[in-house]
Amino acid sequence: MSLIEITEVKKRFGDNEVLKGINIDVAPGEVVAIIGRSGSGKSTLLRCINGLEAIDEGSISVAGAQLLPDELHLKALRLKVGMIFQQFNLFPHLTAGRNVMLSQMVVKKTPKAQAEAMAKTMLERVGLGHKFDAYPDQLSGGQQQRVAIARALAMQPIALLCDEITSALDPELVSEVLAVVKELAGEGMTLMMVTHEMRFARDVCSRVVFMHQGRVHEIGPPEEVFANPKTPELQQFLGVTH
Amino acid sequence: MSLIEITEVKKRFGDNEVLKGINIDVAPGEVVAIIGRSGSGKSTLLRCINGLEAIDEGSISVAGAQLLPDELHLKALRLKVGMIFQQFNLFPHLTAGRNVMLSQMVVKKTPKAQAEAMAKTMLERVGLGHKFDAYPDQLSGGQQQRVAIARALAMQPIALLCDEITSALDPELVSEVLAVVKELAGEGMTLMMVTHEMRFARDVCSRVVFMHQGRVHEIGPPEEVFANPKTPELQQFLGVTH
Amino acid sequence: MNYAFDYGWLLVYWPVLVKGIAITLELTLVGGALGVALGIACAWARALGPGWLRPFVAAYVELIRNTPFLIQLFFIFFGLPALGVRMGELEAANLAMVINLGAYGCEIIRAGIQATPNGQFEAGASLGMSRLQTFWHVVLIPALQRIWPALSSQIVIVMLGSAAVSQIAAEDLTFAANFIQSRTFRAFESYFVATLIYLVLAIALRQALRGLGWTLFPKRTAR
Amino acid sequence: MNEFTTWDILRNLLLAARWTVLLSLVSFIGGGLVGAALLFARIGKGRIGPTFVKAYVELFQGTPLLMQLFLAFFGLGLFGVDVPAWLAAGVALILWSAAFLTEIWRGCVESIARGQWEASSSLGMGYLQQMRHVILPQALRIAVPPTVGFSVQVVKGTALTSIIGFVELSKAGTIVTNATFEPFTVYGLVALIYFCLCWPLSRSSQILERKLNVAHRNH
Amino acid sequence: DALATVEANKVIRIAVPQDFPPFGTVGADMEPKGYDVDMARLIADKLGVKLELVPVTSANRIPYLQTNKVDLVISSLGKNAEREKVIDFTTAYAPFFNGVFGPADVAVTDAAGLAGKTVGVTRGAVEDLELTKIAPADTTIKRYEDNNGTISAFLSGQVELIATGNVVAAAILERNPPKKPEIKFLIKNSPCYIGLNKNEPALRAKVDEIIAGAKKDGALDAIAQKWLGAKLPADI
Ligand SMILES: Nc1ncnc2c1ncn2[C@@H]1O[C@H](COP(=O)(O)OP(=O)(O)OP(=O)(O)O)[C@@H](O)[C@H]1O
Ligand SMILES: Nc1ncnc2c1ncn2[C@@H]1O[C@H](COP(=O)(O)OP(=O)(O)OP(=O)(O)O)[C@@H](O)[C@H]1O
Ligand SMILES: [Mg+2]
Ligand SMILES: [Mg+2]
Repeated sequence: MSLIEITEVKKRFGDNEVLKGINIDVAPGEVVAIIGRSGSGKSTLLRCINGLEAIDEGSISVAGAQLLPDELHLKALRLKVGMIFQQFNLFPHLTAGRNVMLSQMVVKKTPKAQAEAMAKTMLERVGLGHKFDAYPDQLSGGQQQRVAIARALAMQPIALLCDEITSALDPELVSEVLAVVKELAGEGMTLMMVTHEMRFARDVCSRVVFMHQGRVHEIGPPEEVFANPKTPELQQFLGVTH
Repeated sequence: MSLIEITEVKKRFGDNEVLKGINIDVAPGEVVAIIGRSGSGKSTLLRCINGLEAIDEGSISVAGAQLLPDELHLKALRLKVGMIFQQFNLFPHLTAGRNVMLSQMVVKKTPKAQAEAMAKTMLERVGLGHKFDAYPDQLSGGQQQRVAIARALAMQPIALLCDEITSALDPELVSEVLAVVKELAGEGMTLMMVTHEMRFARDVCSRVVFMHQGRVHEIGPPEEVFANPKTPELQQFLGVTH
Repeated sequence: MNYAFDYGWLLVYWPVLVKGIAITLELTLVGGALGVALGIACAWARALGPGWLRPFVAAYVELIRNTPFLIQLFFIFFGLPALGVRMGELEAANLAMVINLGAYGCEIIRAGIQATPNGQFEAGASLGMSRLQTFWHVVLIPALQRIWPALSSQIVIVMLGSAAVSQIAAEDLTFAANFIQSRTFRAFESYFVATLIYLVLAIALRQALRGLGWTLFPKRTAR
Repeated sequence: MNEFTTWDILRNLLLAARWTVLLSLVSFIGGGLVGAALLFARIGKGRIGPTFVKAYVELFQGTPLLMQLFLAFFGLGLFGVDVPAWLAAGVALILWSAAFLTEIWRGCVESIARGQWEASSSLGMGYLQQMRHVILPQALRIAVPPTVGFSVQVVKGTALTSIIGFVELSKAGTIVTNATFEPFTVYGLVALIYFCLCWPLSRSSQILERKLNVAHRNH
Repeated sequence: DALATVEANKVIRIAVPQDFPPFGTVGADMEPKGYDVDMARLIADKLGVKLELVPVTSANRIPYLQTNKVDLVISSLGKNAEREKVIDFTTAYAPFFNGVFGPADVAVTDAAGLAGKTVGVTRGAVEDLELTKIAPADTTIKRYEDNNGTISAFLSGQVELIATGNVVAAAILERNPPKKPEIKFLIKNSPCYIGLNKNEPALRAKVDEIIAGAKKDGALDAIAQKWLGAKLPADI
């Protein structure tokens, strides 16, 4: 049974059809990498799955529940699916610990002590237990991104969406974030991630989706997709990147 | 005879001595690459040569004229030495053509028609003749940097200083800028460039300067410096980079 | 309500209103143009000018921004003659508006200048331009573009504030309203009409300034 | 005729300045509350709220405060509503300040990066929760300097309440001038008192702004 | 019926000026005083009700009346046909001699002599209405917001001449300014009236009766003596 079912999803911005009928099923525990040129619709797809953009046609369901664009359904969805952004988007006025605690207390009404314990656990898990009281601007980019991951994990989602989460990082900081993601993958978390780190995609992912002009152009296990690209577009894309 | 003579130059920012006695002579037509770790003083050196920073000790002379920190001498110097920056620094409110024309008209009082003709020539030379009327934000990073080069060239300098001019560019755009620089080198322009493109330095430069902690740590032709680094610092630096 | 509104006076007094509108517009245009020019000069002096000039400009700006326009107007019109500087009420009104907008404009434009990336100054310098040339050709236009909305609002505020010049007998729109009501005792009607005209003028002025912005700054600036 | 000593002049002006201060406080605090309500209507979803607030702002920022005061006091009187002067002055000043404060604060809220909205909604927060816990705490910080700066305009704006019979600082200045024929002394003192009221406000606004910029640079 | 209301409430609200000496000004205690103020007191006394003084300016005195915030306006109002369409006037309660004043070296003897001259006046005052009627077309009339503006304009030389009440000119002279306003010619003896809302015949009759009584028993003469330094002229 699939955890995330994306069926014939279309999305337009004005006249610009950005997603032209996307079909992907993601099984529980799968780690899916989404690759493709700039503008091919990767971010838009993730944002649709998280309900940050409303879809025009098709359907998306997560753990059997249909995605509907009203506040109540959206909230239920977002409790199941966490999202991590390229720009971290930590709340600058709160410490790392408070960042992780906030949504538990506000959304789930978790008592403070419990939220704090959870925040401690999650920050430990991303290797930042000692940074509980640091403000975001006192952390490096890599540390900020790890706090963002801890923040998403604290909501105990059944899947995580990651949109180029290492692209805003200096090269030497990329690996610390990827290590955390790798660990999550190892622990069985379902992940959909847009990434430019081909090597990481090859090592960690169970499937790779190559998007091109708003469509899923190729899809398959990484060995196949990378070693044996079928379409000229993917060949060119991989050629340029490597 | 040297075109640029740098003698025992020292530069402090507060307590931080950034240049600790630099000696370099650059002959006409030479292409000098400056390499080194972040913070080793490479940018500061170039900025001192262009008079953007005043030096504390030592002397710099260009084409026989001493660098003195008053407006008149600085202007004379800057007519001889052009500078290109990592961040392009095009004037956003002017078209590419106007960017190239401005300083000729304002500084040299070149008549408009003549400045325009020169701008056309220089933009052609960097392969952007057709972008005369485009504004900077309509150009890619590589194109913007080439306009910046054209702008510097239009002042007909006898030497160009380039500070990591490809570092802010997406990888696919680096080569178009380097091609222009290579051509300039081939035409006999004197160049001093801070760069991280080791391969380019090896192929194009006549000499390589390795800076370390505010000093010239090694200097020599690229074959020697790259193939045969003498100091452990350079060995480590090259090891890290390659 | 037992009050009968009567706009019959419009038939008789419309020339007074028209003249009032003309003078309010004239004051706004002259005050706006010269005030922005003064603002630019002061902003330059405060942000980039010689050190000895800065405290003087700062004092001027603080003095103007922290006292009411009306009091400034009275000093220029009634006070300066004591020093042998006498001018008509229109000149005095214009001068007061220029000085007023100059001070506010200075602070707004200065913020725009200070938001200029340092690279722009350095690029200008490395091309051999003097500091003043760099300011004039490189820094100013993008700086103005950055703060144009704020500057536009300030110009509209100054236009509405010009209502005070009626106190020194400058025959602007508020003067017209007061004049008409002093003759007809139809205060509501004349103030109501004047208010509507001010609203139209303010909206039109804001649109005009937006249009001016589009022509002056055809291109978006980076940052 | 001239029974006023300089001390009398100053004393009367200072007594009148109490009204200036009181009116400023009322209009600033009241304007802040109304402005906050309008802010929610302005940036909320829906059609009517934003349109209404836009029109409101256009009206109050597009007409002279003098006329607003006049129409509030006498206009309502015409319709048989007997508003006392202090109420009319308070209401007009409050509505006027609210129009400006709403716009100032809207700018602050809109300057909060989109990512903050997106991150908080992807964590499951609702609109009010986002506002309360994520957006407003950040917007409030950057809103402090321009808000304090605007309070200077409020202090000066109270001068216009003389049209509806308020004897505050400016009006007292005119009255005393009429009784003494000493415009320079009187207006000089009036200007001085205004300066003493306003300058600390502008100054603290500037200092706050500088602090904030420094804080921002650390981000 | 305004009179009935006044009598029922035992209080009458009267608008008086506070920027027009000697008709209305303030003392060092900021309390209103002057001819108009005493007139208001007199009326309240005769009506046997409490007096509530409402200080007004030339810009807002009529709206105060029209919105029933006051019952009477005693604010040296002049009468003309246009104004009579909007409010009612009682009989005259005060004389107002106004004239054109200027420094000795300006030679003007009559209205025709104002040609090409600049004259300052207080907007909406009696003399504004009269001067506007009689001045030649090329006279520049500058209308200031209040009396203070007019006087300041004269003293600072912004206008050559001013048209104002003789008592006002006297007040200026008293301060011994560098520029002494001398009388050039009298415009008109235009008395002041008390204004009240239309359709209040009872109140109007009552006030008229009080004024007539005060003229007879010398109360008005006393006020005139106190503030204008002369008895009421015969024609009032
Ligand atoms: N809010 C929006 N309004 C209008 N067009 C949009 C919007 N968001 C995205 N687009 C357009 O949709 C297309 C796909 O954008 P998207 O961000 O999904 O691409 P992407 O694959 O994530 O690219 P990148 O690798 O650069 O992030 C682009 O052409 C973009 O211009
Ligand atoms: N304006 C300045 N004020 C104070 N310190 C400065 C300033 N500019 C540079 N420095 C310091 O001088 C040292 C050398 O800086 P410089 O920019 O020259 O290094 P670099 O070799 O160009 O490094 P990178 O490769 O990162 O550009 C650094 O320690 C830097 O912090
Ligand atoms: Mg994207
Ligand atoms: Mg550098």
